[in-house]
Amino acid sequence: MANKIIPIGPYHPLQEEPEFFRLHVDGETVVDIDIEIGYNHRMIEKIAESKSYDQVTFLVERICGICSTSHPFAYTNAIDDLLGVTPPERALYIRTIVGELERIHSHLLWLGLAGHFLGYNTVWMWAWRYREPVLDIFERITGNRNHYAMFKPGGVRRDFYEEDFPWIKKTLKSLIPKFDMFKGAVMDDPIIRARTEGIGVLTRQDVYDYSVVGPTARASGVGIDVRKDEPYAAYDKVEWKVITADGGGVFAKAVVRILELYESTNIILQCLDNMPKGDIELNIKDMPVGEGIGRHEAPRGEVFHYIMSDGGNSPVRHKIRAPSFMNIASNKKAVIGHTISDATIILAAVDPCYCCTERTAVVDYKTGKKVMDGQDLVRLSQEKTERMRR
Amino acid sequence: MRRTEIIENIKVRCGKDLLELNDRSEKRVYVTIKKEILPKIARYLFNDVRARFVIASGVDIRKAIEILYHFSMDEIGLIVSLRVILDKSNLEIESLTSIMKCASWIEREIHELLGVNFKGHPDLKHLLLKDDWPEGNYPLRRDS
Amino acid sequence: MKHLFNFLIFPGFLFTATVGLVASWIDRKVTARVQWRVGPPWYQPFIDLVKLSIKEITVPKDASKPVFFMAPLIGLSAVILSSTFLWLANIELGVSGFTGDLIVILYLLTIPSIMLILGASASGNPLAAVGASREIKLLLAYELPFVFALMVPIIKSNGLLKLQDLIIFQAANGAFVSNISGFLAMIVAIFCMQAKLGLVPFDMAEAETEIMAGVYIEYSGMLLAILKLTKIMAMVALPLFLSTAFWGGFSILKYVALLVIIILMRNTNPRVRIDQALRFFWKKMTFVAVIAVLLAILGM
Amino acid sequence: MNLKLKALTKSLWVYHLCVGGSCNNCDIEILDLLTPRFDIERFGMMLVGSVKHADAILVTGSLTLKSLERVKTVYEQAAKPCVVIAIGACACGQGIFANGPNTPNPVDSVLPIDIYIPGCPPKPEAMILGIVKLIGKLTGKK
Repeated sequence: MANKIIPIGPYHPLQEEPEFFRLHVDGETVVDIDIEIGYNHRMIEKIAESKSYDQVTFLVERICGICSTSHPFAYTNAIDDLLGVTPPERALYIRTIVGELERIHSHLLWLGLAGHFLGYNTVWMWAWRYREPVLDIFERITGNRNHYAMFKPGGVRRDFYEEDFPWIKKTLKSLIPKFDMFKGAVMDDPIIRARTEGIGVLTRQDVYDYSVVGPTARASGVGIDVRKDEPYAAYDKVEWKVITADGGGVFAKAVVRILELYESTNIILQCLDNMPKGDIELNIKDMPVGEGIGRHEAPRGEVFHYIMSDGGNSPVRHKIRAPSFMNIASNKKAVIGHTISDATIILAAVDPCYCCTERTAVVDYKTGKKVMDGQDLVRLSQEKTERMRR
Repeated sequence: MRRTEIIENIKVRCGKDLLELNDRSEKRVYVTIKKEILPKIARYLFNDVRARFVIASGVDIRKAIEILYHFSMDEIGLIVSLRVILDKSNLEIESLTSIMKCASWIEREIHELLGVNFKGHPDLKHLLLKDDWPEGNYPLRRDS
Repeated sequence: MKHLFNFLIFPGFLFTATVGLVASWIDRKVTARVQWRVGPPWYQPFIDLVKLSIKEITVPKDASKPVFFMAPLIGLSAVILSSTFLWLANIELGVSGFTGDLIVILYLLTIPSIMLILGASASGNPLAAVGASREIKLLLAYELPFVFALMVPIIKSNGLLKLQDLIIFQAANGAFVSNISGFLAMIVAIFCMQAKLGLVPFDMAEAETEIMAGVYIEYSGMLLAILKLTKIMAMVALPLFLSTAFWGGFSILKYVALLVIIILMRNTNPRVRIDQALRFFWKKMTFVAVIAVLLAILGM
Repeated sequence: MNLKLKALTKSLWVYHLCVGGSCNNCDIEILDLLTPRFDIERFGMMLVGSVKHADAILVTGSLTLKSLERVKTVYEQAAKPCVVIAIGACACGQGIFANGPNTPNPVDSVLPIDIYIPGCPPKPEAMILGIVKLIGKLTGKK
């Protein structure tokens, strides 16, 4: 290319809020990676200080559009920890159902995007087509496709109606053959296997060093899962198992996510079966002085909320840590040594918020001139699939 | 490593530097220590007990800045939070990046939002705010 | 006067444009159907062009105005010329055409791509420059095997350079596709046609997710309409050219068959990287084309 | 209704402009419009790559300080007649991040917005209804 500098205009047809990876490349292999975040910093923690405890649940819900119930889940856990109370049985079951439903819709969304990065646009269309029934269930039980506003300190905002249960069970059961199809498509397709196995590998030692969480860690055999380690809501009243795979590569992460789809469905079905009667919330009069820590296993990993209150109406300090904060940092280890065309799918394997991988840029190691931008990487990985197929 | 064993070990290692140990509930332990002993305890928790470093959270409590380092022992579901109180006169503390690579981002964020200086941090530049954010203006500070 | 009529109305501009619009509508509808989508209504391509023509033409500040404006127009006229020749060769036997018009049409069909490159680099936008450089590489890649493939009919009809003679020859003793060398040449030509039309496996020059509409990025309004029209009419001219050179004249069935092949290739594989496309054309396609030529010489 | 307006409303090319400060839910809903269930291509609408091709600009997110000037330059590049559609509560009225220090000014203080589609996130059906209303507004009949 002529020595033109390619501007990575922030306005691009498919991207949302931008995080930014800059890969230092020596020829084809990635040598180093700069990770810049903060383009979309909305200072939510500052805004939270000006809102009352109840309003913060709505603010915290809008941190990330894809896992929009994980943050209120962890936040309400933190408040329950601060108060030292546990919400009524029925509220715990409702919380578990909403949490697991969101895991299904988030994993399906990721599956579609991974297909898109590997060059299978039909997988993208199909995955997002089978995500619609899950959003229909959400719309029926909570009133909105995302941002469900179901959670409240000390319980849940809305109750489930018994007559919805048969319909929800039928829709969920209808999804299981579709999951089998995806499992078949991903596990048995030689090209996807060849494209994703053995790249972007995180060893167990890396998992400890970078303290990664969620499917990223479970794919390397480290079975950490907040739902099992510190059972909250109804996770100890329902039997399910933590999915782990060894290998640690992109393929293992895909396998973990797909098997978790089945696990989530079976949790929801069990919760629907033995959902107790009773009221769905405690009314909380005042907030004592003190601090509370709440955690939830979001689709991408452990979400951590810390609240400090001085008895007033709004939190003195509200620390939020999304799982991607740790997982994105671990890309430094996962990407180095691989070719650029694999870079996109490795960065996407951590399932960061959708746009991170779009914003990757490749800087030529010697001249430091920008050589390719995020979209080239997407195409490079699509071509590699093409080469593999031939 | 049982829960009581860990707490005993922490007490022994801190010795006189242990200001207060609040055994709040079965799953939560808050340990207030002096800042000099922090690296030693952090190394013990991270390397020997294989605890996972969750996050550090800085709070501006009017007269001082309080930093909490949260460690989680997943097998037993216990979270130990090391609390360090830095008075506003000298906001200096040892950086834990040498012990735990994952601490570097959060230390950059606390430095940027609260103005705490982490000695020994490889590159303490802006993480979230714009590079041309006015110097000395720390959004999460309460005194300004 | 008659020639003017031929150029502008019947076999030339209007007729080819309408056939092209229908073809591009079929293409979009089939692609949507493959993805379980409904796809656009039948008049969509036509309305797109009308809408584009009423939009304002924005010209970038540091673009070289004359080249920026002229490029689409020349590209369009080249396509009109070539499609008129092709239609006339098929319809009025014995009247039109001159010896060597096969070569002239080959030239005319490369002009739109060259004009696209000129227009893109004239627009001064670095992304368009990236698109233009990719288009140049692609052009170099597929010209070589395309020319080899076209040598086959000439050899087989021992030296006929006139389109009409080719058609008469094929009518007399069977289309070239029927034997091996002609068939191989046809396959090579189809791949080159896919690249010349810039359809998905080889559309890196205008790749939407990559360089944001690449070569077309600075064009808008009427100029963009002309560029889109050129591409649509090429979708008619190229299959026409292939069916006359290899398949013995034009027929609705042959045209639809070629169209289906193009659409299928477009929907089943991802984009190809530029250096990979080069390797594909220079190594594989040229190799196949050379074999076809050798077989043709041996009279197979 | 003359042909020009009919053509504009029958083939509205859409360009997605995220001005930072968005939780990418509206953006996912915009992509949902392309998927099989809500397919907007049957109305002739297409997501285009360059702002010069666009007839309608979909604005999402509450404007962050950093992207203020860039939004203006992008809008000036769009070929007129061009319509601006604000999608989601953040774009309409800064939504939940209203009094955040990093998102001071609302989007309509920078861009002339024609249609506000409220909702957080607005349902795909709401977006399609918004565009139907937009076409009604353009062609004059309410």
